[in-house]
Amino acid sequence: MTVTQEKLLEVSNLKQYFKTGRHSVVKAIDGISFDIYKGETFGLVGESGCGKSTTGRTIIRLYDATDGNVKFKGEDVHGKKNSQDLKKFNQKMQMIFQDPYASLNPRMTVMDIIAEGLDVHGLSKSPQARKQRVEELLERVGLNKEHANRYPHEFSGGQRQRIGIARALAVDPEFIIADEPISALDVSIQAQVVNLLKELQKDHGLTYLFIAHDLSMVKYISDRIGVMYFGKLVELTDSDELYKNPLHPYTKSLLSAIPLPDPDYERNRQRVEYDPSQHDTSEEPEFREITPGHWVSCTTKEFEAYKQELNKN
Amino acid sequence: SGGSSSEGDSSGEDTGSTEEGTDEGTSEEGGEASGEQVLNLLDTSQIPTMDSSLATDAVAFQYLGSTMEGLYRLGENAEPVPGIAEGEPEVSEDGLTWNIKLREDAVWSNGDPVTAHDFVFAWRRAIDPDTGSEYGPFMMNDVLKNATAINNGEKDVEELGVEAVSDYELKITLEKAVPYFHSLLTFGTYLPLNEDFVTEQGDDYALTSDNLIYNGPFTLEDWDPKANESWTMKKNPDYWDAETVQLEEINVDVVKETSTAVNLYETGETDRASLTAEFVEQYAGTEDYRTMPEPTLFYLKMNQANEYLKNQNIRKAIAMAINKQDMVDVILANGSIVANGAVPVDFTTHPESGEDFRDINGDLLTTDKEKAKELWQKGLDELGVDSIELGYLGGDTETATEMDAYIKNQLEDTLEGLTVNISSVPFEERLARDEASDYDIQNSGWGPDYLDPSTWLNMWTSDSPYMTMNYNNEEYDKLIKEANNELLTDLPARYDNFLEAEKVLMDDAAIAPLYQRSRAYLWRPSVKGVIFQPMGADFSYKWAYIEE
Amino acid sequence: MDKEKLNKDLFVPAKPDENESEQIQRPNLTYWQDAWRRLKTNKGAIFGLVVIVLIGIMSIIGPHFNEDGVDDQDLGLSKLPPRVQGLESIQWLRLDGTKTETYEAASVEAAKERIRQRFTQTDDEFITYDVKREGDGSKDSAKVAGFYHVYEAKGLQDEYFWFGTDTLGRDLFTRTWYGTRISLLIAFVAAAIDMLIGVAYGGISGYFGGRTDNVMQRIIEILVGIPNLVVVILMIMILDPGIIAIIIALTITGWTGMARIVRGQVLKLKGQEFVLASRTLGSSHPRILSKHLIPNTLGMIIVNTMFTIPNAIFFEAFLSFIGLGLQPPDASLGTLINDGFKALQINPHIMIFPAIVISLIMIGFNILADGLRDALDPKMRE
Amino acid sequence: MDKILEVNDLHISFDTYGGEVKAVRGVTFDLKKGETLAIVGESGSGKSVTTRALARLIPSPPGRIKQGEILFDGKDLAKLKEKEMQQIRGKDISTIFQDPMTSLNPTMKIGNQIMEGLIKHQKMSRAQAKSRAIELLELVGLPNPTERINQYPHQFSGGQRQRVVIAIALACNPKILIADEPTTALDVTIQAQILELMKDIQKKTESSIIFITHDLGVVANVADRVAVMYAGKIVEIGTVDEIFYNPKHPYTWGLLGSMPTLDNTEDSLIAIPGSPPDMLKPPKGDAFAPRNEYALEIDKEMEPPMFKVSDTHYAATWLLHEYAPDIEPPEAVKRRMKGFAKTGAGNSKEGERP
Amino acid sequence: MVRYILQRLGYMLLTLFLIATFSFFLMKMLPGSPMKAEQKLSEAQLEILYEKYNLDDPVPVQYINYLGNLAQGDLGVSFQMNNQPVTALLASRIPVSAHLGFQAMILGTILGMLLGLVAAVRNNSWIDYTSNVISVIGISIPSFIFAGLLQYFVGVKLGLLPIAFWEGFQHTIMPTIALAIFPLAIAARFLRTEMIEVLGSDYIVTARAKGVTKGGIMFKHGLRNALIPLVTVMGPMAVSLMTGTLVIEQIFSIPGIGEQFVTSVTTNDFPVIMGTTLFFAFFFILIILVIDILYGIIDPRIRLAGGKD
Ligand SMILES: Nc1ncnc2c1ncn2[C@@H]1O[C@H](COP(=O)(O)OP(=O)(O)OP(=O)(O)O)[C@@H](O)[C@H]1O
Ligand SMILES: Nc1ncnc2c1ncn2[C@@H]1O[C@H](COP(=O)(O)OP(=O)(O)OP(=O)(O)O)[C@@H](O)[C@H]1O
Ligand SMILES: [Mg+2]
Ligand SMILES: [Mg+2]
Repeated sequence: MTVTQEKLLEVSNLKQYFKTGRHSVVKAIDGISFDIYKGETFGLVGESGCGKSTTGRTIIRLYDATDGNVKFKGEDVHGKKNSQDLKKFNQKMQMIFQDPYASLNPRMTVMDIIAEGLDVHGLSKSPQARKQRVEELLERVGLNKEHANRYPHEFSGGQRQRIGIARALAVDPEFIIADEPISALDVSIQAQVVNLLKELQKDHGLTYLFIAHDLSMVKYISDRIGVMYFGKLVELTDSDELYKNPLHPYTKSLLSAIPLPDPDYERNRQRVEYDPSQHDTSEEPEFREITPGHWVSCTTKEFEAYKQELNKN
Repeated sequence: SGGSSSEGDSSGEDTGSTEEGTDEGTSEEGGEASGEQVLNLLDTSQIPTMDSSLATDAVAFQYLGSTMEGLYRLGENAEPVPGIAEGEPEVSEDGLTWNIKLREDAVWSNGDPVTAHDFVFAWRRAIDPDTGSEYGPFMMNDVLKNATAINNGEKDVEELGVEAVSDYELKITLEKAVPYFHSLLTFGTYLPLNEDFVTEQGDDYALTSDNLIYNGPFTLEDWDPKANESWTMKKNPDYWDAETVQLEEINVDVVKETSTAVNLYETGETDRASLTAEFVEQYAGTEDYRTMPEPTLFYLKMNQANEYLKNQNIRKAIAMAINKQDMVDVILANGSIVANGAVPVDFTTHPESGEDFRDINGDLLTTDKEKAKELWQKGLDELGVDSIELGYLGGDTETATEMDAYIKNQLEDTLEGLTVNISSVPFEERLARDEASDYDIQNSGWGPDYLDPSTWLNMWTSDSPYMTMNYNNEEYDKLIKEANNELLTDLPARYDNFLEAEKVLMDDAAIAPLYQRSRAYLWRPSVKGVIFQPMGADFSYKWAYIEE
Repeated sequence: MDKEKLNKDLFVPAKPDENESEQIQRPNLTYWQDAWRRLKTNKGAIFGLVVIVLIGIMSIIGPHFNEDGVDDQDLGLSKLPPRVQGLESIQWLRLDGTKTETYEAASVEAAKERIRQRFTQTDDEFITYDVKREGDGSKDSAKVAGFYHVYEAKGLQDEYFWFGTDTLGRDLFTRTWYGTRISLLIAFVAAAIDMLIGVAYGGISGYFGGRTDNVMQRIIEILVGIPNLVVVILMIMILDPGIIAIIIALTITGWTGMARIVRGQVLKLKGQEFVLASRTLGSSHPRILSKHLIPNTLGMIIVNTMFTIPNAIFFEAFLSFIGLGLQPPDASLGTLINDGFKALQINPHIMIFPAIVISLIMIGFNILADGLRDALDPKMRE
Repeated sequence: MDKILEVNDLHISFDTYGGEVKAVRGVTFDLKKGETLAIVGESGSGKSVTTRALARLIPSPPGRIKQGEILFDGKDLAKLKEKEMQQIRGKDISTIFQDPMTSLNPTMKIGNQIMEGLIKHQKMSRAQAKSRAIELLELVGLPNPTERINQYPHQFSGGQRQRVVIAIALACNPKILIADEPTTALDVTIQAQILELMKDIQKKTESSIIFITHDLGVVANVADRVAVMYAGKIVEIGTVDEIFYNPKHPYTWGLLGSMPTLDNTEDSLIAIPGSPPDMLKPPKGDAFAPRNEYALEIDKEMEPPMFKVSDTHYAATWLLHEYAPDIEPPEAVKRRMKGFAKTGAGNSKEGERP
Repeated sequence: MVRYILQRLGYMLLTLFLIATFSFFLMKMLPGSPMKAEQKLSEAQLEILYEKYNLDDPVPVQYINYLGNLAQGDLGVSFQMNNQPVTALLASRIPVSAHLGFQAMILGTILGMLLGLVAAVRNNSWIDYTSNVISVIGISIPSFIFAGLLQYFVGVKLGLLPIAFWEGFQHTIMPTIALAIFPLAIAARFLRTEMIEVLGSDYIVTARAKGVTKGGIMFKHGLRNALIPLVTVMGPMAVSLMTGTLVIEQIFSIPGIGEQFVTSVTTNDFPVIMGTTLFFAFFFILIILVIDILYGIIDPRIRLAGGKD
């Protein structure tokens, strides 16, 4: 994996609030900042509903950000207005959706689904070229060209997710947001998809934002991981570091809850419960770097405590 | 409708009277009334108004006629018989001044006597432009002195040619010696109104039966047109001629659908149902079936602004090409008769010979397909064309679509090279097109407003407001003008002028007469003495009774 | 199981099979071609289609089955009952060219008299009687059915009017099929308007939502609020009555129901992930609407069209009734039914045949629609 | 332990336009009192259908139990009348369904949904049922139960909904609780809470649980015994240790291999290639053969019978036949089998199931 | 909620105002005049009448006057029924139509729903097919034919029910049945389709797993969830049924608003046309609002105050 220090995506102080009633607002993401470097896989974990998908969707402009900004290759994503620029941007950044079935139009053939990006951007010169390109993509994701004439419901979950991946790849993106691409899949199939993603990254130098709540998978695929809790980023570091030295209590709780396929381990597992009230409430927590590359949301007091904790190990 | 008396078919026990006609009852005047004297009737529409100044249509005049009494009322054979008037009017020699004595025993249902002032008030009200009456000016302009000027706002209503010489004597001054004024006096617009009552009611006058008083054979009850579609007439005990009236009660319901009416008749809930052609087949052979001829004519108007219709031969060919006999027998099937002139049968008679207008002039424009073809060819040659396309503005009767389809077919079949394009449009649109002379051929009809040939013939003069078909014949105009002016006092000569005018009209084939309408009814055979009237109200129940 | 019987040679690693069994070769079809293929395999839908096509064909060739034209009148042949060669002997079908009437009266003779009155007024040469109940003299105790052999009475032994004739003596068989032609045309026009205007309007309203939606919905309310009748009469001033006027009248408000339904569906669908996916690909709004949203509302669209069609057919009849519709002697199923209704009790044949045809059309359309809905849904494959 | 449920040679088919879908093709297992049996297997392998059949909840048509018996309390559930079955459902056999998002009635207050069963089976009054419902919600760890029973499902998060579903299933203290992937939709923290809860309740009420999942981590956590299903059949069944530390069926190997571990290194995961067979036309021989890299020629010809590995451990693969070549499980699986020695289960190749 | 309704009512006023405006100007373009004896009157006489009824003012002036009167709740007086106030006319005619329409709606909906339910539960059985045939016939045969047949057979032949008029409950039975056929057909068809889908959903299985009986499944769990599409189509239908139907009112001689309205249009009775139009529009918009509120009641997921759409 070639991780350069070139920043591909810079997210700073991003906020996304949803109005749910006249006076009620859901702060789905509430001021998060992180960078993604070219060629890496950035994992985003957290419990259900903490704002992971919203983050992904806001980055790709499915939502207009309430505040903050997103820079892709130095350009502000949300500032763009004209449709030509937008199209170009849409070509470079792509998304793979959480639920592979829901993300495929049930009334389109796989051929048309995958070729949609080609059609939109006028990337294929002729129907033959289009067909050829689709078949190539199908093979690339491990399906075969006979599948092009079928409909989404005729595929297994893993195959569906491959179609979703092929669709994203069709426009030759540089950056892919994978929003829980495997949660809806069977274990044996999860492996297929994860292997495929890794392979593609190797071959095409892709950059991923990989969203999931299954930590073992995230750990396996990511270079760095951000942990979200209630719309905020609480910890961010290398994936190995995160597992070795989790600092934020929520991260610890999350790690302790991962079930492992080992009955012995499971019999003896101790789960750590996270209690948000355990935090020092004397001041607003800030995102601080404990050791190089290891960031945690904490107050000054906690900051010191975390530092000590790290030093102990 | 409760309390119906008639039960089931009374076949068998009834006398097998052969001639079932309109005036059957009156021929045995004062016949035996037996059984409950309740009549259950249907009408096809709500009474739009019971204000005699505002009334415009047959339904309103029907119930005004039954509940109110004017100076005269139409009796048997459409002869005016005295109502509030006591005897015949005294007419001055020049025919311009009419003096009428009123009976002193007539009262309103609130007890007030009916006086000459009531007539003066009513007639002034009808012609007053502030009343907004439509029939007031229509019936009075050029008839009553100063009526036109008053209606135009040029003179005061007090100047109208009517005054109460005393409570029971009325003096009427006419603009012209209108020979049919006597029959006009039977018309609803000329009914009296009780000034005190009308003023007291103000805007509410005649909105419901509670806001009305009566001086006629019956009183009206439970009438509220905005809420109900039924009402009742009760015998008026205060009516001056209450002795003659035998019916105790007449219940009326509005039923527009013929099949519903027939069903109600079948179950005995009504004593009368009017029939459309579809039902005639079923009932024609029964003793309940009766037809009532009306003096209503239907004809084709041919617009001479059209270059083809300007040609007399073409018009004549069209008028002769339609098999009218088949049309009345099969399509209408209700007793309607073929019309071959511009004035209906049994409408007016010659003042001297007493002969019917129609009998004197005979058939003027009859079906003759061979002749029609010949004339058509001649017309085409004169025009130098071999085919003609004409628009046809459809009629508005219930059988209109069938009728129009038939006429189109007949014309196209008989007259080679003719194409007829029907456009059937809603009534209002048809009127608009008529007024704008925006048609080639139009199927149209006319009912009389008074008993005089002029009601049929005035409208075809070139300066008539009804002349929308651009017909212009000086001779015709002259004949009619004479009849309406210098000949007003020489009635036989005047009548001859009308006869002559009709001949001119028919010879020009200005219009193509089609048929004279009849209506088909189911009448309970036990109901007798109902008089059919050719104008204004359709029926008079004053002399009706039930004989079980 | 007896292990001795097992062939030891088979216990070797299997050679990998190259052509996996799951790969079923399938022709290269677009969605629409595929839908058509699926439709063809649906027996019900094909039956519906056949019914409609047959009726469609009959509407073209039916009027030419005999020499009688649409407007060939002969008042001498007025209101003849239906008569079909070969079916005359089947009593209950009542296609034997007789008119029938049953009367109850005090005695059989009185009932017969009543029947005579009804048909001929005088003689009973062409009437046959079927005494259902002998009377005992009391009211309505006897019941007699009379059959009047109209064709014989009129000397038309060799004539056969399959559906009978109307008042003007026109052949109803010819007119029914001719009317079918016009009603089918109106049905298709109504469906087309629904599809074009209703779907587009509803789609746009639902898709853009917010203020656009609010305004567009209010416009619909206004359109529905203004009385149709006023608008329709106004149109006669501008246009001459006829098919064009009917189509315009249908166009004015016919589509609002569809628009509301499509809007509802689109509101539901537009947040679905496949729509978001298309947006992330940079698809334009028209593309998302036409490729994603509308195809997924087709089921509802079809169901709704099923209600639009009869409504349109009878709306036309209503227009004709008030004078804006077809001009005589043209006819549609709606006007034929309207006319026939007036004579329902006396000459039921005038209404019955058009009513049967319209019901057949509707049944055909309904089964076809159900089939179409299935066919358009790829999940229903197989 | 007493057997509370015995399933013998169960066959279930669906009649579809395309033909007969043989969803379950001869499943045999038993369930003992107080134990947890986990059923694992790929999507579409027939886990849900099998368990739904136990409560006779197969939609019919198109589904039908073709063959086999389900013995519960001396009664064959497969042959019971619908009315009698209604008495057993919810009371003796409760089910938690796969998808919490859709298995609650969206237009009914959740309180009523819980109370329904109580009123029917426990003959409680509404008031009693209500207080019991509140109690149950408390039990499944839902805060503010008194208020929340008056809310509708959409006002609950996925995890909360799943807890409600569990509360409904537990309402009548069922003898058998069937939990069909109750935690798949949840994140790990909530999943862990729910698993603990279920274990607690089981301890208290001595009920038996059939737990369906394809997450082997969860299986390791909850199960006493494990059945592995593939293409409508049980291909391996045994105690949890036997399955994890001494798996015999190549499909089980595949499953175990595809799970990443936290200490995983760079090498890619072992995915099972291909996809499961079409149940419309199940292949001749071993259904898993086309995806099995260890397949033998005989797999293409003949279905393997159940071979006995130990008294509690059976597997249906020809690899266990004496003629079969010795084949080692893949490395990743072996790594997991490290703990095997501790359990001391025998590694026997002989002995078909009697 | 209250706020939302107020907001909607605000829109409603705006919409009504627009409808009044458009209708007014369109109506003024209708051919002919409201004078009944128009054909017989001369131009000069017509002008006098126009002046009397303020019909000679420029249309915008008439419009302003109309709005002024409208704001005071004065709808003017009828031309056709001389001087009868339109408000009183509507007040006495509408309840009749509404009563009939309501009864038909209830009858049609309930029977239709039963039919649809049974058909859904016995999917693909003879009951299902029968239900489908009834639906198709119900939508393809116009109600006046049923009315005619009912009147003839039930009223005349069997003498069971009164043939016409509006004089008590008995009189309402036949028109109600005739009118109910169409909503019945629609309700049956929509409910069947939706119910089949609902019965296949997971929460129905959950309910069965609890041991809920068949009836409980259908009525307590199934019905409510299948109601949304039904409400969507039945709402506007309720409006058209309850605002009077020309043919049924005509056949059964019922003094309702439907027939009155057609008469008013064909006779250019402007005040009645306007009054009826406004009432109809008001009712329609109101029903749409009610439907939207009902959505929220039937399905708690559909929030009323939805900010965005
Ligand atoms: N369009 C929206 N309107 C209102 N609230 C929303 C909207 N989208 C998301 N939310 C809310 O924002 C929060 C974050 O949602 P999001 O989908 O980002 O969570 P997530 O972390 O992706 O969870 P999961 O793991 O379940 O996918 C949730 O509370 C959700 O209810
Ligand atoms: N109603 C049905 N009609 C036709 N086939 C069905 C039906 N229900 C289930 N099946 C088939 O039965 C088979 C087994 O399905 P089942 O739901 O038991 O799988 P599962 O093991 O529970 O999978 P998952 O892990 O996805 O829940 C599948 O092939 C499925 O297609
Ligand atoms: Mg998400
Ligand atoms: Mg399952």
